[in-house]
Amino acid sequence: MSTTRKSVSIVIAGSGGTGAITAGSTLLAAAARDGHYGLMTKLSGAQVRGGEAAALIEIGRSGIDGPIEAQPDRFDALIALDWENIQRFAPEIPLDGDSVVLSDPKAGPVPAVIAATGARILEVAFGALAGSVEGGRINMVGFGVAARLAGLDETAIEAAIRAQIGAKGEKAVAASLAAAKVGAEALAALGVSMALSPGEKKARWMCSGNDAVGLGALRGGIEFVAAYPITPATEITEWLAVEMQEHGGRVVLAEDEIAAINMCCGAAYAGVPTMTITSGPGLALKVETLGLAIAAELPMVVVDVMRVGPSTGIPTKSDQGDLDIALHGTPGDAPRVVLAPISIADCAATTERAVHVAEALQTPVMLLSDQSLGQTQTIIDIPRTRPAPLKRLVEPAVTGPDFRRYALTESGVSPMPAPGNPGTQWVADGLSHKESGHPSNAAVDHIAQMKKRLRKLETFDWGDTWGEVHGPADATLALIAFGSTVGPAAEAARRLTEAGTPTRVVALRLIAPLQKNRLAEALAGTARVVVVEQNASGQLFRHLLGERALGPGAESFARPGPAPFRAAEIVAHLTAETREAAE
Amino acid sequence: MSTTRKSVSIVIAGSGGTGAITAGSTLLAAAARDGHYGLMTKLSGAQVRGGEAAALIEIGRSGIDGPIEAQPDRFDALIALDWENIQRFAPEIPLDGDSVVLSDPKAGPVPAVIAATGARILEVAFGALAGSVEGGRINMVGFGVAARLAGLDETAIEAAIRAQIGAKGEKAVAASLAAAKVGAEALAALGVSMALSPGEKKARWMCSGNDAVGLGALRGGIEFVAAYPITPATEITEWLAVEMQEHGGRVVLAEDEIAAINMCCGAAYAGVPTMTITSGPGLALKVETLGLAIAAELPMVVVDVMRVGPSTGIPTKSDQGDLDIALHGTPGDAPRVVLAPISIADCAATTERAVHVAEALQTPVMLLSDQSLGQTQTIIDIPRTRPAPLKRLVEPAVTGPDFRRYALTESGVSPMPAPGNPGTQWVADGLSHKESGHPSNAAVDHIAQMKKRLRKLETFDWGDTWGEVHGPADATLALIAFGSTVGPAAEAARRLTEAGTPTRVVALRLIAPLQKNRLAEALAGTARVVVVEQNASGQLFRHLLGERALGPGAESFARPGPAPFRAAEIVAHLTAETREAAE
Amino acid sequence: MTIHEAPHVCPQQALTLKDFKSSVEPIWCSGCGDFGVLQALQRALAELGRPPHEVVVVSGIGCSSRLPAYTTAYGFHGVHGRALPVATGLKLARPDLEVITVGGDGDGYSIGGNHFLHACRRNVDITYIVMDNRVYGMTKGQPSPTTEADWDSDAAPGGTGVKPFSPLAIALAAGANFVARGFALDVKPLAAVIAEAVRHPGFSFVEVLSPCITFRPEEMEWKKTIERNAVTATTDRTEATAKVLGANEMTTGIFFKGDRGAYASAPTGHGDAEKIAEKFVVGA
Amino acid sequence: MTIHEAPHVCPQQALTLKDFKSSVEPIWCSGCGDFGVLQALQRALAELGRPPHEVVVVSGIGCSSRLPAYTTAYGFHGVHGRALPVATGLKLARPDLEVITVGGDGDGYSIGGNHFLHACRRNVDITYIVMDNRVYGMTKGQPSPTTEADWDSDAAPGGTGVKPFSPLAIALAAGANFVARGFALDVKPLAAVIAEAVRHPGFSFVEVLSPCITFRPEEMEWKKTIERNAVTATTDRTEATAKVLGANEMTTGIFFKGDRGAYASAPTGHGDAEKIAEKFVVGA
Ligand SMILES: Cc1ncc(C[n+]2csc(CCOP(=O)(O)OP(=O)(O)O)c2C)c(N)n1
Ligand SMILES: Cc1ncc(C[n+]2csc(CCOP(=O)(O)OP(=O)(O)O)c2C)c(N)n1
Ligand code: SF4
Ligand code: SF4
Ligand SMILES: [Mg+2]
Ligand SMILES: [Mg+2]
Repeated sequence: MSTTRKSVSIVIAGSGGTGAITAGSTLLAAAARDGHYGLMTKLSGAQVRGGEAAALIEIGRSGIDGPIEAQPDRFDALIALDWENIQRFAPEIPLDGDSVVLSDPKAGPVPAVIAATGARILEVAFGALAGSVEGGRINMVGFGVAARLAGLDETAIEAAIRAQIGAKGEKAVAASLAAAKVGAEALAALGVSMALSPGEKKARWMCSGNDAVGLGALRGGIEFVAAYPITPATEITEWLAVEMQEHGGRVVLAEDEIAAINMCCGAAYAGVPTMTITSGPGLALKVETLGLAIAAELPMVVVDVMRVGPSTGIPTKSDQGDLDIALHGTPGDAPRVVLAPISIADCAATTERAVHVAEALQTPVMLLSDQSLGQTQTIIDIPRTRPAPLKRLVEPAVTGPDFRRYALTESGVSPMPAPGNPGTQWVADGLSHKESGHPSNAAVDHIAQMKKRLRKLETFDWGDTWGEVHGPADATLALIAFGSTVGPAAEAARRLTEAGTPTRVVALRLIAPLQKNRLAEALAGTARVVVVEQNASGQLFRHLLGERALGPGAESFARPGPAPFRAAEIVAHLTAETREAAE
Repeated sequence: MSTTRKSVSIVIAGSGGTGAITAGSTLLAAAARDGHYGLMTKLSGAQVRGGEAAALIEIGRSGIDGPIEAQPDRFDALIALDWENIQRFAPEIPLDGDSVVLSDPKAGPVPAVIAATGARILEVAFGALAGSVEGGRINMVGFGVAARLAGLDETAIEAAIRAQIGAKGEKAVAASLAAAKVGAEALAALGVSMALSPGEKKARWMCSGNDAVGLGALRGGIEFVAAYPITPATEITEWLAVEMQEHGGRVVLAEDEIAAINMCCGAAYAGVPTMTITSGPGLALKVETLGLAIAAELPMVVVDVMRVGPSTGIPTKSDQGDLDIALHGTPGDAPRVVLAPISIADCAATTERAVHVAEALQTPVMLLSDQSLGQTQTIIDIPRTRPAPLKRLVEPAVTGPDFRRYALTESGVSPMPAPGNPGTQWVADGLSHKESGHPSNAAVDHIAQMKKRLRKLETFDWGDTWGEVHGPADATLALIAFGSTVGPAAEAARRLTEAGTPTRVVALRLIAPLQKNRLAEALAGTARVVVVEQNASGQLFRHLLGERALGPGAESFARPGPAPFRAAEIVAHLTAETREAAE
Repeated sequence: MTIHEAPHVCPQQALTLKDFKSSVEPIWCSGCGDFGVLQALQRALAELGRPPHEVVVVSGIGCSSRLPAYTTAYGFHGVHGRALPVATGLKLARPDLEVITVGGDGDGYSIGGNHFLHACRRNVDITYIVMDNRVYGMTKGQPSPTTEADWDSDAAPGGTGVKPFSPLAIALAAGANFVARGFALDVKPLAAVIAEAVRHPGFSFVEVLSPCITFRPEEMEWKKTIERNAVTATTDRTEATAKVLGANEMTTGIFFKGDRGAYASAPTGHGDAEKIAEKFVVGA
Repeated sequence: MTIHEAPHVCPQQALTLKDFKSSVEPIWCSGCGDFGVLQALQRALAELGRPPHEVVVVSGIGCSSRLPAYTTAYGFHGVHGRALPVATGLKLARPDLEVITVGGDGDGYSIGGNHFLHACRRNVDITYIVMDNRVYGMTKGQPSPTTEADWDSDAAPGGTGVKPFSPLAIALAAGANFVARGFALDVKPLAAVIAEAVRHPGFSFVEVLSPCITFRPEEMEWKKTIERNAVTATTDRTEATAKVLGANEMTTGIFFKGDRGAYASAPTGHGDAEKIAEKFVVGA
């Protein structure tokens, strides 16, 4: 237990008010400053506030495999600041005989569910140690234990404490530093270490996917946001509301989700790049107007941070069950763009791209994120490439009475001058219409406009938006995944490849319109294709089948939330001898 | 032009206020009384009221092929009461060299678009003839012309006039009889006849699909209806509101579609069979709550009478583009029942079945009708079989603290006692829940309840609900269709069979959960399978592919509204030599 | 057991608050005003004397909307903002039940505003209790339609700049038949108002000031600023509106008791559907 | 041409009604009150002097909502009931434009009721004209929230039994800054009210009694029962409410002119997103 390692996974847990999450964030911040990657998932109890909480953290891997994009299979250490309600979290904190549990005997006996894992139990007198420091809090003692366990350096620790706690004043910083120090010393006295091999110190990003979506929106040029709060998407709205204070632009808190998307319709018509932000139940309320935006050709980005459904479901947990409604949730045929970021890092660029595409194609673009991408805190490389900007076509070919807003162009994109321009007055309409925009019941007009809207999406040069392929050229197994499932699938592929089955991950970013050729290329040469996704019915799998994008032997591995996907689960599924016949 | 025929197709058209539709309805009523089947489609202009109108009618076929279930390929006769705006309707009134046009030279020259069809133009002085009768109206002259052209008998004509106009008093009846008589005489003088071979006089139904859905609802036991008006579904709500006056039960006009389905949730919870009624845009607004009803296991029937989308589209025209949203339009995985009547006659039984299934499985049932089924008036055989009633499971296994509303039974159906019963208080919840109904974030509870809800649908004995097969046992070609497309597909199959390609129609009624085995049986032996549907993207085709219910060579023939499917179009598509490769 | 009739079980003895207390532990933050509303409701129900199984408590989504599971009555925890239509359907389908609707200011006045308007107008015999904490608690602190224009939050830094509206004034304008304001921590008087609201025919609306200790801790000051029962009920809508608009917004008490008849219950019983089917028959 | 700035073209000569008349032929039944409203709006716009390309007319779905295409202004014919949020987004994104919202009683008070409430509260500088015919015309005659309780129709045989509400009272309660009632067939006075509504800052609401000749032919009698301009505007909300509740529901005129400041327009211009991106950077 004392060799250096490429990563270490640590849980810090405690009851309401203990500050386990703050301790976790500080650990992540310290790891970043010490040159490591990292990933932190927050768990909290059913109570709105003040309930028990746990920070699930993995740090390390710098200079080895790149950023950490999936929860670990197991945790090396559990730092239990106390034991209140820990059993609720137990299924999400896999421990084993190689794990250590650090707890305060004063907090009571180790719960059976934890003891049963076989983890080694070590005692740390969190309470007494915190009491030994002026203003000391047990969470910072826990932080000190964790930081020393991971072998993080002093400067990084101090910098992280200053970054996290500095706003509370020098006294609080001093107390935290002191508490961390007694924690570190107590750990040292126990003689355990899981010290990381040295990290590569360089500038990285520390953010969540929700933050990154916000940044992508601003980079893309979003100026008007209308939204109604909903977990786990609210943070994007809040991030934008705060940042737009300085940056310019506006966030309107709408009375409901329907109002929000209709406000976006108004802003889009007015000539302004616009976005609305929601999660499943809110998306359901938007689909009527989404159809209007498609029919009237109004650009906007509709962000859906997926959570466990159906209905209210489990608002704080991740799932990928909104793909169906994102693809098909409007009455009538309304072909659309559905983009999903393939990692937290990709959230910024894909959102930026979504804004460009919406503007260029004058159509709503669905951006499918999920709770796991959105709310996980991560340390990642700074994304260096950004999508090339695209603009709305506003210059009309003719003005005056012959101006036709919905002219049947070859590209399917017609000029969309904004109000204020003389001679191009037009009426946006959800009724079937002629090129002029005037309502028409005639089959010939209806079908011409339907085809035009499809043509826009089909003839657009999607470049490399479609997705990414990772893994060996000689792969025999291909895993197709999207969103937060890409991370664990990629980790599983790495392991399978190491274990002798060269495995590739095809990360789909442009889910619709599906780029079948690119997908076919990506699958070329593989003998087995498995679609991995976090929902009950295999929604991506069905979509790909429906588009005839999969061979007859393709398999589905679909499993709903709330439990996160871990690489081990995917590997186990793929290597199980008694797999049920693909069906 | 004077031999008797198995059917005759006649259009009666006129400008606002002329009464073309009344004339058409009277013709249909007379045909019914003379022993014929019939079908009448109404066309009207863009104006809300008072615009031009046309009644497109086919009558006959009694004792030959059974009821008429598709619009004819062409019309034998156009009775133009005047020419106002007829060009708007022209694409929907195919005429050819064998057609006759009966018009009044006083109404102006025959429009070019009509003349160009090559139809034979005959003159009838509608105005003068109407003027020759005290209180005579030209529409009834037109009716007289049409009735004589079809060779309907005097008694039937008189009975029809009495049935349609009787309420207006004996004077109006007398005037109509006289007007019809002068019309008939004028026709006789022209020496044309398209007299039908004698019909088999017996009791039949004359109704629309919307009426039949209303009847099915009452037969099924619906007691509470909440709806918000929307074309082309409003008539069901209005029919029920009127009939429930005597029958008992209540229709509530909700403030919007969301309120309507939530009212149904309340009624369902209260123990009462309930229904909501809408069309595409309204369905879009209901999908959030549909997810709640699925998650909380609340029985209800959700009727969607499809119209042309996306968005407001063409409200008065038919399309089958809501299948996607009906199947997939909720966030999260929410397995559901989607039923579609396969003919106007089937609307009653399938609606009744929908109520039973909803109650038995404690789940919403989507009933997908369409404008064509809903608003077409028809004369059909009286349906003789009705589905066996099924009831809600209300008797709890245990009462008191151990009562579990969502007990994990083998069938997936758990007892649902209504409020008022002591000892079984439970809370309906859209949050993921335990067997008790209490919220739970645990994966084990969430997944157990997901599986239970799926199990209900999968283990239920669907009997023959899945669909019907028509056509020869040795068919080499199978057409799969649903809703109003079944009629024209069946007619096309008859013709193809006659022409030497034995063709079968597989009419899918239970679209989800798909009964793959039954479908496979139905397709057995055929070499070619084509899915025919009235939407742009082949939604049924994609659904069947997604469920792996089709072989690799299956083809899609999808074409959106607003133009109705005609058998000739389907035959042409199937026999075209240069079909594009199936894709 | 049939699904339609409520077998009215005569309580052997008077009901108490405890008869309405369930074993489910509230997820509310300790100190949340909603505890007071829950107690007041339980007290009122006990006083009203209908046994728990004849009562249905309906809600939407929000901290406050978690209430139904905390009573022993039948309950419905629906989707966000739609409690009133659920309650409407329930009551119209089963007029024999006592239907209480509860929720928050976000649930009832933001997303649910239309149903609030129309429930007032329709005047079905249900009672609606809103736990107004002037914030979306469940989603961690965004401004609602009753939040002060200058209340600072991440979602609206510096405040929305939008004046809150008065739900009481809106209820009066839309036709509610009983309009009152209560305070969550005044449990007994609140219980009395709720009981009276339930007894009053038609749509009864009780707005309850219920502090959110977590996101609006300053609301704990309401204890001091409340003007207790400083109003007397009138039967005149115009007068009541003037009182609402004129009074301090911390004034509790019953503002209005109207005399509109409740929305009529449906004709019951089934006719013979086959008689109706005969209307389709021609040519017989 | 950029998409943001409205090149304000100074009209060479005064605008007239004709400048706002499009070549699209209305689908309205001849005799429909909405023709009068269209004319009054065109007149008002001419009087206001903004050229058609600086005006946007927004609507939902219904007979009345067909209006935008009948003017030469920019227009938005959205989905049913959502005109006000569209107008809100439009105006907030482009404060330089004149935004007029129109629709029917079904669109605005039934399905759109929540947006009506919140538009009044939010007080964005737009004008809302409702053509109230007390019926859903487009769907062929069902009762709306302003329909008399006893009006018979297939959808509600014998009437809904529900008292109509007063949209003016609701607008006042919810915070509208200008509240008036007009009559469709009094074109000139209506035009004057509309022009004043547009000039008034914040959310201005003009309820127009507009007969549906087809489904409510009896409404043609309104010509006789209208009480023309029988009210004087007040700046006091309570007084205005009393006037609305007290007055004959056929009284036209301006009831209320408030002094709330309109919802503020957004900070314009773009900061540098890369400055914000730097906040993500650690370990540098
Ligand atoms: C359709 C939908 N939109 C948004 C949400 C997210 N959401 C849950 S509760 C809530 C607001 C709750 O506020 P309030 O009703 O005042 O209740 P409180 O928590 O303050 O008691 C919101 C916006 C949701 N669950 N569903
Ligand atoms: C979501 C949705 N629900 C219902 C409809 C059907 N619909 C169209 S217009 C209308 C009512 C129109 O009434 P009103 O707004 O008063 O306008 P009017 O026709 O009377 O001018 C309805 C219910 C629709 N188009 N969309
Ligand atoms: S967040 Fe506020 S409203 Fe919600 S439980 Fe806590 S104190 Fe109550
Ligand atoms: S139906 Fe009524 S509201 Fe509609 S256009 Fe005709 S008269 Fe006007
Ligand atoms: Mg609240
Ligand atoms: Mg109307």
